[in-house]
Amino acid sequence: MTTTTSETRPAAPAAPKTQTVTLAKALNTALADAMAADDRVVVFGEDVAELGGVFRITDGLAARFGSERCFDTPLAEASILGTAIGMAMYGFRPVVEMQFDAFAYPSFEQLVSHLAKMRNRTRGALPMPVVVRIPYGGGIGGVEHHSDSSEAYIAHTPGIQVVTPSTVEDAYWLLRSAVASPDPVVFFEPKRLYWSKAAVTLPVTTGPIGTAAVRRQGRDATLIAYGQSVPVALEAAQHGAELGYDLEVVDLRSLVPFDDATVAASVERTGRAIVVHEASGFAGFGAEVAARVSERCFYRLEAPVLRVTGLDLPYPPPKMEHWYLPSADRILDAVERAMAA
Amino acid sequence: MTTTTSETRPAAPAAPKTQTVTLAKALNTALADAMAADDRVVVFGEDVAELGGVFRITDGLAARFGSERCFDTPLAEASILGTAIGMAMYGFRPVVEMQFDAFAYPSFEQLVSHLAKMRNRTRGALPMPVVVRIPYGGGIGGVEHHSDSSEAYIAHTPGIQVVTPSTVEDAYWLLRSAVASPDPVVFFEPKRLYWSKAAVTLPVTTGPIGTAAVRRQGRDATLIAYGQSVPVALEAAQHGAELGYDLEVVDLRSLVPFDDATVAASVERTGRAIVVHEASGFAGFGAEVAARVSERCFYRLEAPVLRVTGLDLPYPPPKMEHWYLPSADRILDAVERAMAA
Amino acid sequence: MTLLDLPAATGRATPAPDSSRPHDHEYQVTGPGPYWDTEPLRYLDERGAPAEGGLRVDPALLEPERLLAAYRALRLARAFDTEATNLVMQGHLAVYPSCRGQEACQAAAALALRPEDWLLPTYRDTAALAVRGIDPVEALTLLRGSWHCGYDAKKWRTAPQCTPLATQAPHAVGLGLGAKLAGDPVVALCLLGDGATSEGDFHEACNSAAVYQTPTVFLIQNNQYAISVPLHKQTRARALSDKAIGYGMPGVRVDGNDVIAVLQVLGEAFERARSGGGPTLIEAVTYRVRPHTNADDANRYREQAEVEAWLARDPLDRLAAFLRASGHLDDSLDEQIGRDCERYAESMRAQLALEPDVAPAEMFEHVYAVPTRQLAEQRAMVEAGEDA
Amino acid sequence: MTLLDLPAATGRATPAPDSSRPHDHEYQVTGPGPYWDTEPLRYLDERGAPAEGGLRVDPALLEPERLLAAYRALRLARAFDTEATNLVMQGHLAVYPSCRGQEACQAAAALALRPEDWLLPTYRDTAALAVRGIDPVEALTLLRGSWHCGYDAKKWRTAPQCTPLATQAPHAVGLGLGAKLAGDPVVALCLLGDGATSEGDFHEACNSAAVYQTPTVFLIQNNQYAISVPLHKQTRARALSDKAIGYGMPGVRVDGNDVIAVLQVLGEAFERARSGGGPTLIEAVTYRVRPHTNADDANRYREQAEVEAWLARDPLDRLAAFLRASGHLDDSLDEQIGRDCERYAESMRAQLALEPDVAPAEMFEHVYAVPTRQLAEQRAMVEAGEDA
Ligand SMILES: Cc1ncc(C[n+]2csc(CCOP(=O)(O)OP(=O)(O)O)c2C)c(N)n1
Ligand SMILES: Cc1ncc(C[n+]2csc(CCOP(=O)(O)OP(=O)(O)O)c2C)c(N)n1
Ligand SMILES: [Mg+2]
Ligand SMILES: [Mg+2]
Repeated sequence: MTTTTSETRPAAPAAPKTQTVTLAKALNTALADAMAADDRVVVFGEDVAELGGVFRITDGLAARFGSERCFDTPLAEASILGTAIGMAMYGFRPVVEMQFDAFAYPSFEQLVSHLAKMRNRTRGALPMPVVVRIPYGGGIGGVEHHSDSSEAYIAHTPGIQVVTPSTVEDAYWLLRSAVASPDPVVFFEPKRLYWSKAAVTLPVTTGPIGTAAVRRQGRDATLIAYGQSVPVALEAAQHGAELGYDLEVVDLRSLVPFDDATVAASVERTGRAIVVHEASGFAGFGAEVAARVSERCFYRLEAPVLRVTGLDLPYPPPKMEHWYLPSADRILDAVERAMAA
Repeated sequence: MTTTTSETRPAAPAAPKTQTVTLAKALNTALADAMAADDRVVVFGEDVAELGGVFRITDGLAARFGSERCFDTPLAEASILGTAIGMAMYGFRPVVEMQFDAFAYPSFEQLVSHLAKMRNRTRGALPMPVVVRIPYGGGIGGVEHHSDSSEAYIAHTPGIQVVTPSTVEDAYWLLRSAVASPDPVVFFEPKRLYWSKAAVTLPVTTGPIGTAAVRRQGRDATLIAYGQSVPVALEAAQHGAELGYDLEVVDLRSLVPFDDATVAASVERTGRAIVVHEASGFAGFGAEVAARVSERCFYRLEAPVLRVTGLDLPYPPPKMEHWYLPSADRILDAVERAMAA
Repeated sequence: MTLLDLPAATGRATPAPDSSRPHDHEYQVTGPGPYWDTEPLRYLDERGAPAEGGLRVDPALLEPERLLAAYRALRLARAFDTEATNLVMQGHLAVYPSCRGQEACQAAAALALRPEDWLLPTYRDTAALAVRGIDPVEALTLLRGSWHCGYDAKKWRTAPQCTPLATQAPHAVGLGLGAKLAGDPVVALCLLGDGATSEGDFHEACNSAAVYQTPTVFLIQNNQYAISVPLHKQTRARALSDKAIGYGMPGVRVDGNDVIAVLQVLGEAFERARSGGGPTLIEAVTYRVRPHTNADDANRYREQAEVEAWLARDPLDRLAAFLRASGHLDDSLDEQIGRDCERYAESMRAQLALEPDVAPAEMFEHVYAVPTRQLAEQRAMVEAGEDA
Repeated sequence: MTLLDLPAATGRATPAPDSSRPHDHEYQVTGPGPYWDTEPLRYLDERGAPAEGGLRVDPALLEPERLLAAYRALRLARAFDTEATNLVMQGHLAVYPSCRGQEACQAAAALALRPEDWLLPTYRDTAALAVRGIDPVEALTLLRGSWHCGYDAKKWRTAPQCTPLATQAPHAVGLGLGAKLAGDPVVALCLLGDGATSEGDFHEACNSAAVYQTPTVFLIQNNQYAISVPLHKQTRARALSDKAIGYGMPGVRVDGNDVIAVLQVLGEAFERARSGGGPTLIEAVTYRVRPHTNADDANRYREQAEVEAWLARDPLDRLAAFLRASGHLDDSLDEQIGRDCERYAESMRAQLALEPDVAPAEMFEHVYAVPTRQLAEQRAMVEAGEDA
């Protein structure tokens, strides 16, 4: 097998042409480009080959790269991830798909006890360049177990990187970066945004894993969000402007490593912070963000850091999810409270 | 089958006699008393019957209550928890043991997708009075996977109660309360404290699930801890007194439900808070505590809420764990920083 | 250290083994082979005539009343499935995984149960719920998206339909163990798909059920696909029922489109379970005629010809042919059943076309027996937002 | 709805079934039965003589050099295990799970491997690491508590010893699949205990290996116990090797105290794997002579008489008897090997009695390829504390 990419950065972009592409297509292109660039990259999971994945993110990969590079697996998530770990031990760079967020839970032990720890326990002898792609989040009318957000479980596990794009550009580049990373990445795909579009030139380069992005500048308060909560935060910021609030929006993009510099700099500017995510709030990832910001920006904060998140209950059925999800309205309520503080 | 306990409270204590008992013995007695009080209570898990558990917490139960009430299972944690769920559906009140914290991970999907949600999805028709006992934490010289602290994963899962005692008395009463609870409880046992002792009169009653306890009063800062970090916090408070710091120590005892009232009241008194736990800090349970306290006590806090926790790396081997664990020294460093703020 | 170095040879050569002696133990226990090597048990042949050398069946099963009840159940399942398929296309359900082609399994599963037995269905088994007697609106609540489970799970002794594959299997062990410890003659029937047999939970449950000897019956509806993944990518076993061997429990492979055969093997398994004989693994060989759900495009992974071949083995046609040949069914009765089905479907249509009532309170009410303070606050917040 | 009501019977009665016709398909494939029904394959009998009707063995295996190499490996494994047991009692190891009685499996596993093959050991397989040639101090690093894995896992093509049961099994599938896709003639050998076969990961891995036809060999050391739980509480299968049937792969049951037989079946499995024949499941029937670890009290759950019976089948004694009878071993060679073993143990003792060097830096260095800023800060904090 030959290697055409370096360990830490994907191959440089080539042959650009601007097109309107969906986030799903950007992910699909990223996988294809990564497979073309490095023949150690293999893609497998449930229904990824013949069907192209239930969301079609792997569409065409088996046809183009053959059934040894992209294949369907038996229905067994622990073994999907465990097989990826073994292939990485052998020198491959596996990208596996978990069909829905809740269906990654059977692989939890493999993730926590092996994927996260293998480099460490072998003193670097067996690195784990594995990407675990997980469509997550709600708002798509999915029944039970199809709308979970499990990033907090993963982000608490040292040794894993956790990434989630909110834009078409980041979808492409973060996935390329994840595949090129020498360390495991859990790549959370905001499934409600799969069909969001942008005019982009692929391949496109954005920031490296570990950096947040300021999506909108503002002076009154910082909305800190990630994944499919970013467009909701931007919507809130837009409505907020009509109400006279000048809101900044930070897209974390990378939960691990965490970009303290960008986040703290923003809150130091605005003096107020509101964290937004879909997962239940209690012991959710927003708690870490709120705790960090409260500690680092203690002397600058003019109001407590607030959290606008999913409720502390099992993800509700489709007809009720609008009550559960953080909405622009709920964000603006929090903004009002923060501004009144 | 007959029922001799109410749904929500264990049977009233009877026939007291004071003895020096270990925390392990208190747990063992609690199980025996719960089984005697309610014949729907069954205890099962790996090595719990013949051996009495690797920590002997279930010692003597099979002999006393028979092999239908206490039995060894095949080595299969998902199925242990899944079987408990099925038995609860049938009307039993199972208490299962996971041998070590990391070996509960295979049951994660059963816990998140069923145990936590069954009452909710069936609108109360199938409640889950199940107790999952998990010895957790380090400092016992255990090799890889024998010293994990996974409370953050569980506490983020709505529908579960999370409890962890630090005293012999609470070990007894919280376990009785957990078995009597109509809802599932993950009962984290501080394994380093199994052999800690107190002179107690069993049965003993302490606070209900959902209440924290102030273990030491002080005016300068509040140390918020749970499980085996409580004695470390108390040790720090004692050394702190020599250095002139008057430290309060709150034992959370119940992570879910969370006792905001006791915690906030303490920090309102002291104006400073330091959260202590063994699990990795990043997105750990301390983040939730810090975020809540920072929000609720915003105007009273004189220093940022600090966290003294395990490091953000896989639990190290025995010869290195002293560097990883929060120590009285590291707590006092944080106290100094908080006092200087 | 020289310990692992080869020492100089000492002594004489070992006598050559007697290579003419055959292995006493043939240890390739089962060679890999195509799945369809083993003919499943059947009572009816593919055209509905009694199969040659077919399964011996309990005479009671062949009483006209029982046969017609089975036929009505098949028709009900078909009517239910057809209407639900219409409803999802009209947007009245969030999603619908059709059981078309699998009605013999759906009907037999429900008919084999006594009221006190437990059923553990999957998302694909809504028709079995209907045959069990559950109101179709309640049965379709999950797929309609108004709550996770619409029926009283305790009253119906029917678990909520399970989506995380194979996770209901250990529950069926626990229910069986509960019944056994309580001394109740109750059986837990766990429905599973072929794909689900690859999951760890399936294995752990079967193994535990066998060790505990619980009254649990595992019925695998092998409909040949797990979404797009055909059986030969799921297992190399000669038959899914062979997996029973590794658990030391009886394993049965039955024609899943022959309702009489399915009823017979289920009946034996239930009887064994009730009389202390422990669990049974049944593989019912059938076919998912429609795509995985309404959202699936089966043309991506299978040929229409394959579907056609299975349509020719339709479970309803087979039983109808048998009933007509034996004189239990004539046009007039068939039409009457058809009218009953039409009324049933109309009622489904009328009720499910309405937008269901939902209120935020429901989300909060059953998270815990007593809501936490934090949940009470969140409920107040959401309800205040609603009022605003 | 009257759909499920019984209709009035129409037409004539169904002809009574022909109850004299036997079932064509006997569907209790395997009845539950006691585990020890099936005699494992063996070459040597329990006293070390060639077993009557025993396993046919590759003549090359019976060359004196090979036999003596196996004997030396057995002695090494025993010496290693004995010394490690001493060391843990003296407090120089954190814990030690002894493989006493299982040395034939330990030795054969290591000897069957080529340098390019992968080994996936458990906590109990430290002696196999030593036989593979790994320095005993490196091999014992996990159990000494100074790091999680002391040897270079990539160089030795040996995974870190695995503690979470059966979780290494899917890795062995991935390694095998990697070798297969790369076109390398490499085999992955996965060691497992009897208890681990109950875990979901074992099932998923075996099933996947069979579907992918990976060059993976699963060697179950059935030492009769999982800590205190005896095999009959672990499974109702007639034999653990029967589980292979459900995966459509070859399954073999071998006498795990007969190193020649274990080498033979491993050799065949490796050969099959290398030549594209896919995975094999081997059950080696043996016995854990000591408690689970030094911390365990085996008197709580088993009788000393049972241990004695197995001591009489000691794998070293059996091979020694065979070698002596065939003239390959005499007192002088045996003593020489004993002296080598003594030197090996002395060296272990000398090195492991020393307190190992540890520094906090090591904890931080390999969490990620490049440490995060947060980790760098934590490292600085810990190192500052050390300097203070
Ligand atoms: C643990 C888990 N993984 C993945 C899925 C996604 N999924 C839903 S149905 C399905 C296929 C199931 O196939 P099978 O068990 O044969 O049942 P069928 O749908 O054919 O009835 C998959 C992969 C799931 N529901 N649960
Ligand atoms: C997933 C998991 N559950 C529980 C344990 C605790 N545990 C360690 S060894 C052991 C028994 C294992 O028995 P077996 O597989 O037969 O191997 P043996 O120890 O006999 O070699 C148990 C239960 C574990 N290590 N991993
Ligand atoms: Mg199927
Ligand atoms: Mg064992």
